[in-house]
Amino acid sequence: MPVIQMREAIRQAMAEEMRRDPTVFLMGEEVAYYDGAYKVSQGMLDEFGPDRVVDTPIAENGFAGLGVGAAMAGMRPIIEFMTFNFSLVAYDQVVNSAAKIYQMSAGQYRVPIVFRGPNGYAENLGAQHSTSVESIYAHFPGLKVVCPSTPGDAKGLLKSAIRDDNPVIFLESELMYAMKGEVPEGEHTIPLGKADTKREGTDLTLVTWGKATHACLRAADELAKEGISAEVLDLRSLRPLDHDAIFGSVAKTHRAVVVHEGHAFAGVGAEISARIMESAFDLLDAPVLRVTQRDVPQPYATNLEKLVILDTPRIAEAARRVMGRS
Amino acid sequence: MPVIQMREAIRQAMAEEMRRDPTVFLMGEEVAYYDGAYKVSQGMLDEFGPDRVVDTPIAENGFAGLGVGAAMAGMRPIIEFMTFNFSLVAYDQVVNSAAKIYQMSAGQYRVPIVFRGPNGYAENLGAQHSTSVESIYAHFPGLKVVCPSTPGDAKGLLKSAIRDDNPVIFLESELMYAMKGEVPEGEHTIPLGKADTKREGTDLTLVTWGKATHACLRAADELAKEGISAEVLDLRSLRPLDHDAIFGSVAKTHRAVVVHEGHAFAGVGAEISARIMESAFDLLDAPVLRVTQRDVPQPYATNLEKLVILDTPRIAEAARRVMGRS
Amino acid sequence: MTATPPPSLEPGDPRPPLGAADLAALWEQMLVIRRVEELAAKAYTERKILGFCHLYIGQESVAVGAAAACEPRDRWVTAYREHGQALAKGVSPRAVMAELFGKATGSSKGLGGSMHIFDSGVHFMGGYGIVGGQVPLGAGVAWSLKQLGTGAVCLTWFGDGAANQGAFFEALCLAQLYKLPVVFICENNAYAMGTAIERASALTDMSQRGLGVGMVREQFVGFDVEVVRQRVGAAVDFARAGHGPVLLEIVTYRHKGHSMSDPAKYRPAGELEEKKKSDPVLLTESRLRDMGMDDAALEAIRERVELVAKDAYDFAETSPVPDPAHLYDYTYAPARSE
Amino acid sequence: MTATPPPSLEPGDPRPPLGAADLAALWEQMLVIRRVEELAAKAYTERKILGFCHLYIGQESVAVGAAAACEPRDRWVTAYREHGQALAKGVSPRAVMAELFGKATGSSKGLGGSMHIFDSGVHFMGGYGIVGGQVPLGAGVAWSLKQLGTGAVCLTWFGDGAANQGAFFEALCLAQLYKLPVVFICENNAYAMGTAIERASALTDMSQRGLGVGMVREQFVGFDVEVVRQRVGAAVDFARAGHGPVLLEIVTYRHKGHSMSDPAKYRPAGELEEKKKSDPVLLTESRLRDMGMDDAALEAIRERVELVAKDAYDFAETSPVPDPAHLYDYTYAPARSE
Ligand SMILES: Cc1ncc(C[n+]2csc(CCOP(=O)(O)OP(=O)(O)O)c2C)c(N)n1
Ligand SMILES: Cc1ncc(C[n+]2csc(CCOP(=O)(O)OP(=O)(O)O)c2C)c(N)n1
Ligand SMILES: [Mg+2]
Ligand SMILES: [Mg+2]
Repeated sequence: MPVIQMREAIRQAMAEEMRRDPTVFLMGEEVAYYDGAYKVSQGMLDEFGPDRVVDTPIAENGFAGLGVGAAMAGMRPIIEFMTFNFSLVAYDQVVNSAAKIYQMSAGQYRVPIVFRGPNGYAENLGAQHSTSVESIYAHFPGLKVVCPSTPGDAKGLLKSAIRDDNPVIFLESELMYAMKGEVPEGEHTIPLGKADTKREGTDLTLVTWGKATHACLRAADELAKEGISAEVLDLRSLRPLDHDAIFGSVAKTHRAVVVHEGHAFAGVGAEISARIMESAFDLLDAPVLRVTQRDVPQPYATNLEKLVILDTPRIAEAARRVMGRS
Repeated sequence: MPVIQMREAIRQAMAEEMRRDPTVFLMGEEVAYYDGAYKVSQGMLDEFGPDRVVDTPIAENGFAGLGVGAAMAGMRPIIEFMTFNFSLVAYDQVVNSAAKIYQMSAGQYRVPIVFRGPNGYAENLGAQHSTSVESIYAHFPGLKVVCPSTPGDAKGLLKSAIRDDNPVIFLESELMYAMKGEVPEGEHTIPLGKADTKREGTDLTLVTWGKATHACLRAADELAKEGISAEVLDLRSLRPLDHDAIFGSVAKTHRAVVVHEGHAFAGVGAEISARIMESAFDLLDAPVLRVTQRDVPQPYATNLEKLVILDTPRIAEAARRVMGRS
Repeated sequence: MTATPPPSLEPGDPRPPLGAADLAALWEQMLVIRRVEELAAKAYTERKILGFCHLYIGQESVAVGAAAACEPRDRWVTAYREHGQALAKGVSPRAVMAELFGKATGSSKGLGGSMHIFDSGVHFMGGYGIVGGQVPLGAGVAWSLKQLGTGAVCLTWFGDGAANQGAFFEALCLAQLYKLPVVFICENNAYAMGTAIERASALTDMSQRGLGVGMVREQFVGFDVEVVRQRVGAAVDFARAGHGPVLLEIVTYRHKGHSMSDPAKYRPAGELEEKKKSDPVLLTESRLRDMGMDDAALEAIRERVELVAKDAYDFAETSPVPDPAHLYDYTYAPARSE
Repeated sequence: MTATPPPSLEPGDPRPPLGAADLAALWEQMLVIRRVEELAAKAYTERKILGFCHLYIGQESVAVGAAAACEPRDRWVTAYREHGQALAKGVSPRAVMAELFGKATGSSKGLGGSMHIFDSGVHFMGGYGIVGGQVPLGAGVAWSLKQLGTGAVCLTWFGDGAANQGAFFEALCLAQLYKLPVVFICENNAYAMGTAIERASALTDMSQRGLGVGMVREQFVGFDVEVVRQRVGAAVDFARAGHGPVLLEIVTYRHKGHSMSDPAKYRPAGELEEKKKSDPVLLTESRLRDMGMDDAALEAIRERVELVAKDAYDFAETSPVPDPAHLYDYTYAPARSE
């Protein structure tokens, strides 16, 4: 299987869907002439032309809403937020338009749209450029929220997202665009709402998604040396959430740590923890713990930033705690 | 003690603080000449004049940001959102400006601002006018989030919020503006971050806030008839969260149900459930359950709306479940 | 689209003038709107209609004149004061009234209510409740209409108050940049809730917002349904010809409060009475008389309208409420093959 | 404020013209900005500065000319390309450079970085990273300046790209309605990232956005620091006099890429070279020569600047990183009495 970068996998998904369906188009800041702020859409303007790979002015609320209207009227937009930090100015269009039109119209208008772009912190970008948005979108019924951790998953999930008739928030990561992985050529779809066990284990489950999956895998390596067998469950979709996969893994391991970037408070991690309690309380041998970013706005200085973000030692430490080993 | 309406209590808090401190002012849509869309600011224009009770155009992102700038430059704005549904267009200013400026400036600029207005559903307003926003704001460090359940609490908490040097999201309810209660005259402040036990009980704790408190009290009445003694813990502040009060109550009752309006998924209820698990797992005799609005956009028709919103029977039912009685 | 678009709309009437029968048909439409809303107001006081209910009474000439200027394939996107637009665009009075009653037979099956009327059959693409939020949607609809080569135009409606919203401005920027076939219609009915336009904006001809983005614009008074048909016609033709968007501000007046719960005390004494002199329904009625229609002919129309409105009311009243079994069916669209 | 404000700014120079010494001081400021940024660019390639770093090189005349038109009590609010504004407003080169290095001695103690420089001592109220998001803040600062009777004006800076943002538009609406003492300065440097202004907006004189809200506006070319001082001076005087806000678009050009990571391949061949002919630093240098300054005098200034820039670099390099013990201290402000 070809090994390609995450950005190429995302591009492949978009380009293939655009070849397959003439109503699919990509719109966002710098996606066309500049080849994408992070080169995700490199070369796409050349292939598809300026009507289908469309540069926008800096008007996120406007072009998010434009995308929703275009979706209602028969096309399938992919709206790129240069980063999801900037989606906050478009929040109303995503939450009040995209998520609700299918319901308000009692099913007369579908909103097949994908909002995609990098989510969360990158490095040394400070407080306004480091927001993780999963919980503020996954909170709302009507939206689907997806967050891949590998190039292969990214391609398969994005193709499904583009074909889905509902608004999908597709969360990427600047720090992962260059990550390489095996990606099937051509048709390759992964259903939304299905988690993937990225590593099997028996002692505890690390429930995670996106970039944090890799920190979990590293932590699992470390834990293995200590004789702790950690399963790493990559949710891939946050809404719909693969409840069965979570339950199944916890039924096996009886212990779980939820690990994610972004803030803990009313985060998706809290949801997972609460759900595990609600449905698997009697199976639990220890409380479910969470490992997340610290509860402060992101500082610029490297030494502080390192303290704030997720890291492998903190994950391992939480794992040890639920194992009663610390 | 005088018994007054919630709207009067809120007005009292604002007017008293405005008399006390000439830098406090109220700004929002229809707050002045119209006396407030829900008559909260009735008469305030007459007393304070148009420079301190200020009508705005429909430009929430603009005037939310204007408020933040005004706060940085030495005044203490109270920004009214006619309802918090409309704060979604101002989300960026609240999350990226208000919440982060103190940190980005390393403490050089404080942002003493209150954003207030009704939150959540009222009746038959449909999907775009029924959003509960607590989780999307409480998620972010830098914001404080307050949600009173009685006129007395509203006055005491709002006065504290206005005096606080941080941005405070103050969540009211259209359906509670006419609710009456005892409200101390003159100076009366309640510290942010302190929960209040609205009813003592020994068998289980209903953790709640805002309007849902009253549904919990009704449920507790019903449960009492069945011999179940429910404690009703009204959090009042969601950020900072009164961890000690939650822990203390659960340490006593060993059982909890978290009850709130708005959606469950990554809601503040999930946070509380996760925290109880994290810090009181061994004290729990049953899993913590959540009772919230159903996971659909709010429908208009009364019969459907009634199925979606929180109600007393569902709370009582969850309480029976954690008591092993159903 | 390489030629520079004309700097302004063609003056005058781009269409052949209306005969008496045509004008009578528009008058009838205006009457239907008025009577349906009057019955809705009655139902509201009886608590058969709940929530917010924003009446269009006084503004009927705008929606009806615009509809007369459009083709059926044209799309409309609008705000929450949309009973008039819905009816003018062809949503049936029954479906509108049943929606207000929250019934399963309503245009949105009772899920939407007064603010969220949708009817895909006549390309009525929704009433929306976040002020200004629908304006980018209209630009987006126009995007697809253009790309799909439909030849259709999107009319995007909003109020004077909405013309202060960032969403509105961004939609103008985008539509002008991409030369989208959209006509933005700002209905300046003098108030946004209790705020008179002069108190909300330094510049009160909202069509001038177009100057800031280089958009062709025009302001005119819209009590006369024929004038509306002409000028909206000119705008729709402009957009359909591929010249790009147009921003119209149509001066009108609402006779009722902002919503059913607003006593409208903020109006200066006498203002309403003064404005009622330009009541569009009366204006067209007297025009019809001038054109030779007699009392009997007018009365026949009135009676027909009465039946239609009454029928809508009865239909709504006797229709079933939505079936709770479908509560979860409208959160996510299933896959098409399912 | 009952009198109608003048419909446009006073033409010409509202201040006495600058003598050679004064102009040399402005030249020196421009040089400081340039040299500090050149050293910052070097530090960036050495990975001593991280994250985003947007250079102002080529635009120095704008910030320096504006500062020369302002009083110390005036407030500035700006975007992320703000090293130049920060230095012009009086933030010390040391504090700026240390902030870029993420050091405890930086203007924001290393918490903010290049995009978030703040210095309350000189009323530099922040660099912000959400395009357009700072514009309402500037209106709000002006609100307080007016209500508190300070007599100060707020300069609110943003780019040509930001002039498509709803936040910008709403701020214009509010400022004009409330007649706030704010001067909005749009620095049109021809690009928003890789997007040339013609590709982002149908109308490319962004000052014309003011027409849509009735705001006094002006566009001018800003390579000449004296012109900037004059026209910003006229605007600041207008706002300070209580006439309300002004929207200026100042045409300029950035010599470097959007940020340190942008090779700026989107520029047409020869454009940069052409524009460098109006390099503001060279322009003023030749004016000084015309005024009679000799090589030695210019060289003396250059050397002083070199020392200042080098000192800032050394200071930044040798300063300590922030103390992690204070990590949680800047999320919430404690009560004043604490
Ligand atoms: C974003 C937002 N802010 C505020 C409101 C509350 N609101 C509903 S209608 C309205 C007035 C709108 O006035 P205008 O745009 O002139 O339309 P009209 O009602 O006159 O038809 C306001 C403030 C809202 N629905 N959405
Ligand atoms: C809301 C938002 N959208 C997008 C970005 C990414 N971005 C950063 S700078 C920039 C270009 C801004 O151009 P302009 O306003 O002309 O300022 P300049 O960089 O030329 O000084 C973009 C798109 C952002 N920071 N914020
Ligand atoms: Mg209006
Ligand atoms: Mg620029």
